[in-house]
Amino acid sequence: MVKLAEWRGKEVFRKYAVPLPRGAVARSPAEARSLVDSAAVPTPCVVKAQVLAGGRGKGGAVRFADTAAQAEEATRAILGMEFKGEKVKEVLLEEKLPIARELYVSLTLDRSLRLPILMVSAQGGVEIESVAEGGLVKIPVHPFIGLAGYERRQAVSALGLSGAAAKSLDRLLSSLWRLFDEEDAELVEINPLAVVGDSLVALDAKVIIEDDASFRHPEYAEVRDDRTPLEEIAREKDIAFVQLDGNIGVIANGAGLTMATLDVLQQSGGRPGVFLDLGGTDDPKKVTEAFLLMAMAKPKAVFLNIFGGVTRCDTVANGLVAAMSQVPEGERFPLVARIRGNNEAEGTQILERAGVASLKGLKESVEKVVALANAGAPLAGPA
Amino acid sequence: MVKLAEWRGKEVFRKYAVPLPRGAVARSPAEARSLVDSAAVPTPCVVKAQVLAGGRGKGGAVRFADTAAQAEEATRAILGMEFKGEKVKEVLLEEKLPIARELYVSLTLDRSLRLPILMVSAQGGVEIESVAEGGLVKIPVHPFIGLAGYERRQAVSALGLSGAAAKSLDRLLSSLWRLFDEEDAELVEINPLAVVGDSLVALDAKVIIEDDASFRHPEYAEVRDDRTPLEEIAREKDIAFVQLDGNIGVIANGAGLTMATLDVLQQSGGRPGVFLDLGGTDDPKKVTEAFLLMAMAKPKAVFLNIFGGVTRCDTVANGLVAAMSQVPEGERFPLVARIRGNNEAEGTQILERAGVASLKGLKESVEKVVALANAGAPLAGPA
Amino acid sequence: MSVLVDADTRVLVQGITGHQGTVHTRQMQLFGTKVVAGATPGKGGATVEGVPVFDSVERAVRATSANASVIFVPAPFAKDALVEAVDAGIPLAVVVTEHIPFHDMLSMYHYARLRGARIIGPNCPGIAAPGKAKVGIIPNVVFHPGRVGVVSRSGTLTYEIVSGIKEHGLGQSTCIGLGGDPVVGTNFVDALSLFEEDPDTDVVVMVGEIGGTAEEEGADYIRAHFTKPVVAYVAGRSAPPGKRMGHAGAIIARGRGTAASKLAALEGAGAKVASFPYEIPGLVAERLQELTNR
Amino acid sequence: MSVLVDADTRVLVQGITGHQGTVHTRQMQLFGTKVVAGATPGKGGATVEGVPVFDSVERAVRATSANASVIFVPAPFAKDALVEAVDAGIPLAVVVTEHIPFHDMLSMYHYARLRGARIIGPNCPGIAAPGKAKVGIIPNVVFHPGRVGVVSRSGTLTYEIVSGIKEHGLGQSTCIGLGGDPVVGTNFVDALSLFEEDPDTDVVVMVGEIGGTAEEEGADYIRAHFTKPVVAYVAGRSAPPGKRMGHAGAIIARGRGTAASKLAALEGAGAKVASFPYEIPGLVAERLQELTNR
Repeated sequence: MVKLAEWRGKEVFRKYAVPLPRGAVARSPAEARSLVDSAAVPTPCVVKAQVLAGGRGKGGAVRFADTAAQAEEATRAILGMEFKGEKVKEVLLEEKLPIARELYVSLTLDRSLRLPILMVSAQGGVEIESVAEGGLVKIPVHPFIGLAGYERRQAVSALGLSGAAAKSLDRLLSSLWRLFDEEDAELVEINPLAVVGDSLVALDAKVIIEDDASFRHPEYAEVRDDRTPLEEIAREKDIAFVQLDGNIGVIANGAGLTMATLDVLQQSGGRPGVFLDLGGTDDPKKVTEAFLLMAMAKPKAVFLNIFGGVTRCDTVANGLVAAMSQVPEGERFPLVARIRGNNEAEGTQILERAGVASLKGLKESVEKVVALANAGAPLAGPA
Repeated sequence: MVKLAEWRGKEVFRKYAVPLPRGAVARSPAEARSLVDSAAVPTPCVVKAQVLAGGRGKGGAVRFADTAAQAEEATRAILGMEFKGEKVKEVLLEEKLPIARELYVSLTLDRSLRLPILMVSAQGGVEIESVAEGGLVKIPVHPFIGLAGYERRQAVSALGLSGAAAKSLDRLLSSLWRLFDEEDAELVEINPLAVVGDSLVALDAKVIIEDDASFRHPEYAEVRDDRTPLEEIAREKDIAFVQLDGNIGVIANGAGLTMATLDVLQQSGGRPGVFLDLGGTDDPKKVTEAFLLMAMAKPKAVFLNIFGGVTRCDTVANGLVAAMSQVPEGERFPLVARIRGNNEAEGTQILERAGVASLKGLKESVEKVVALANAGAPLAGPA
Repeated sequence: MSVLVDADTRVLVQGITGHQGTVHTRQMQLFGTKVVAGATPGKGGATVEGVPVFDSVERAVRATSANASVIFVPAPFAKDALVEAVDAGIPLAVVVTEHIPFHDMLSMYHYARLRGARIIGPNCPGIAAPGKAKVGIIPNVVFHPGRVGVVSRSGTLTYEIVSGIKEHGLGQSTCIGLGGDPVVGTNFVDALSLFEEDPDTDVVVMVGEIGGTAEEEGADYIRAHFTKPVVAYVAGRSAPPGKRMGHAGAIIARGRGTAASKLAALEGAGAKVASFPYEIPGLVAERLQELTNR
Repeated sequence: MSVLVDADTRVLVQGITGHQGTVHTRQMQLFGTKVVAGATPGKGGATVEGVPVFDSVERAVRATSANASVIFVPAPFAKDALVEAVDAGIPLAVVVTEHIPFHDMLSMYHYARLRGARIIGPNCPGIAAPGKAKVGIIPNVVFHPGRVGVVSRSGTLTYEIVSGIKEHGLGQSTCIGLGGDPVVGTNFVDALSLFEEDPDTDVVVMVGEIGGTAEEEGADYIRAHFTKPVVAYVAGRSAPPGKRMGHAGAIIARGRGTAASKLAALEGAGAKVASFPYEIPGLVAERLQELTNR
């Protein structure tokens, strides 16, 4: 997921001629002041923290300013914040508009229909999950046709618009569809979409570009996301890696097996701390990299659960052994291994030679790793 | 059909980055000379008459020049020509390239498959109709997918290209597909497509834009075509009108009925001179316009054959009577009418009051109009 | 029985509030057709010839269970109207509109196929089954119930021919106007296969014209699969190559689509070919007589 | 019998000359599968593991009558490969490739539907019917012929489970790996309806995971139409919302796609839900016993 910050999403909106308030990004209080002074941002204006988490309004991450001095002050206050764990590095200053109504529109994927879906609601400006089922109108869009004229009319009618505002929405929806399609978006959301006079203006912008389409979109390679630093490293190495709030690391191959292993851990009283899916690999170097990444997450104990299909057990064992020697003394952790399937015997032997026992059963393995983690075993190398 | 002259087609090619020889259009010998003098067109160069008919090479409408003086001379010779009935008003001067092979590619509609079709042949530079069936490879293209990579590879393989030339064709075909699709083309044809070194260059360009898509393409509104002046007027008035080489005009409603009427005329010894399809109309003014247009074609006799379905017979009769008085004395012609169907009685009455008898049978009507035309009846008003 | 439409056909008129839409709604009603709804964006709540108008096809279908649509909307919006009909679950759409770009029609055709719907047309007069229903604009007066199936690429020429059949004392089971465009939703082969299955059709009249190879494919189908007698006529023997003769699809291009080729194919497949349109009723009567004599 | 594949399945490998393609060609052969052709542009005439390689799918199909394809080509070219297979008339395509953009998969899916072809995957291990054929990459060792149908969104977790079934002395009729992407060609409902019709499948094991609502729809289908016992497992009880858990499709988004919702739906539909993967073989054996006791 390439989640774009509001200002970056709005740059994409601009490319597709989606109407926006006048505004600009500031990275310092002084810059904010000069944006207002130079009339690049008209007053009164809104100063918004550029973070990926929602709920900025209630969280004090959105402020208002009537003068350049106030804009400077608001920017200073916001840039100092840490918002839901994210450090605020940029603010977006935008003119404050006279809003008649706040609407909601989004385009995303409906997995069940296997179609993109346009969602609109007359109740914009609130978390869309809080809108009752009847308040949200869903319009599937066929990729072979694109967002059809009659579907746009359906949206206009659901939002109760007419005249110039209806035409404005019609144009905006066409733009949004083109954006969704051409930019390979997972989600394009405008909440709120404001009715200002008889035209529509996108007050917020939420754009998520599909990771897997990045080969078509080098322009998003530099986008910062809400990944942790370790998740960022994992992404570059093409390892599926998710940090959780527990203390046990799991290395497995395949998403389902990794998830199931975490589940069993948790159901057995353990607290999963890292999800690391090796995927299908037959490169011992990748295994080594994954193991070292795991070490950086400082788990109390690690469970390696491999079922060798595409991946061969001896490949994994070799990668593991190579990695063990590279983990710095102070970062070592107890390790429980379970490797089965393709070349199981060879893998088990390699591990045993390196002093790692491979257990057979999932249940006993999990119980052992939970015990190790809970015991706070001395962090002195694999068990 | 909006048939683009070669130079205009190449302008469209340029928009889609189809590789072209360097060149420019000249409308006078002096202009041709200065294009070469200024090196806008490199020498040696080719000077080509900009006409819509084919067979220019054999017809002397393509000449070569090594110097500016020769280019001027060639242009003078060509601009003086009338080529297959078309006055030559422009020439295209282009650099002469060292051609290794001449290929053929086109995109058009396959009516039976209901799909666009890519056609390629290794035997370019000749009339494609003269290429044997096996020498032409046909690749249907699905509009929901566009010209697929594997289809482009199929074309590359059929033309026996490899390496850089293969890549060049691949790119060119992608461009051609986009052009065909986005410009609403009926036909895009490059013949010959030259292999020059290891890249491909479009030596000729044949582009026909679909008339019915003109609401999406105002940019082609000014294109001159191979219509006769009367056909041009008819087009503006939205009347289907085709000039043929006979002397009897036919006004009917509906393409099938008009064609069938011409056929019966010809099968009965008559010579059809004008096909005029009123279409479905209930506006007497349109009938009047059509009638006056017919008069401009100076037929020896006219057969009006109407079956009133959407069109009402009285509407046609009223339009006709209004028109008859407007035809100048010297341009009048004998008229045979047959109007049936919707409001037949009213229509017949209106015509009779104006002195025009409406016959019942198609056979007798046709025999009468053929006799009138063959007799060279005095051109003094409707019979 | 009849083909494609019957007494249970419930017709929606898209573009009912336009002039053509209104006129033909009345004509369809006079034919005895159940015209249950109209659709025109922004005109929901109105009534045309006693027929309720809805803002969208979906609403019209929900309220009236319409199961066929006839489309009169202008060419630039025709694709959208068709997609709306098909998305609302309408299985049969007759597109009367002329001048739809064939690029639009290509997606309309394949999209309808994907959704399991059939298109008749565009640029067509539609379908009529005398005594049952008419979806389109064929004049009511020409019809009489009977056992002759008619399928044609023409409009008025068909009216002339159907009218002649009636005057000859015969009647029609169903008449299908395929439309004069280069790409049509239903072609001769499709129509013939429907008539083949229809127990109430004894003879089929096929009216072709120059352009494309639909008649030749029809001839192939007749030779391989069609068991009923066919009387055929092809318009455009006198048409020059390279000229569009009124219909977008009526053009001899690159040596293909001549009347001669079509006539030869049909004759070769065993169809009785009429040289003049007024010969058709007699040829049909002969075929029917042959069937009786068997 | 089995589902989707059988002893007559003739497999084409698209991307056969790549590392994965070559390795799994050998494995499919060892499983007993008829691997009849490979396709890699520019490598026509080569041979991989004794299998002839063609430049295009069309040529491969013409020469070998292949009727199933397994696609190993890299994500940016996967859509083209699938379209090529479908255009060549291949009715079943297993797409192993991971990381195909879902926008591509949407057109792949609907295009295949239009052409009457079925897709398994993408990002999937494929299908295997022990003793008959394997189209994909599921390890051969885990299988044993039997009467348990397996359908799963996972790869290795399925191997683990299938392996456990084998160790329990039971075997499989067919195992279908649906794939871990948000849009897949064949989902639980599709697979269940195939197993419902298969006389050689007595019990079905359904392995789901977080993300989307395919399990819930499967549960609805089980309640309404499925007559065989189902043992179900859902991975991801411990997964946090908003994070992609390895599979592009394994994400709890906007409160939808939780394990709890899926488990409740399956339990409500009468499926036996396993809390731990290692409980599955026992639950399957119980179901089979119940069937015997009937």
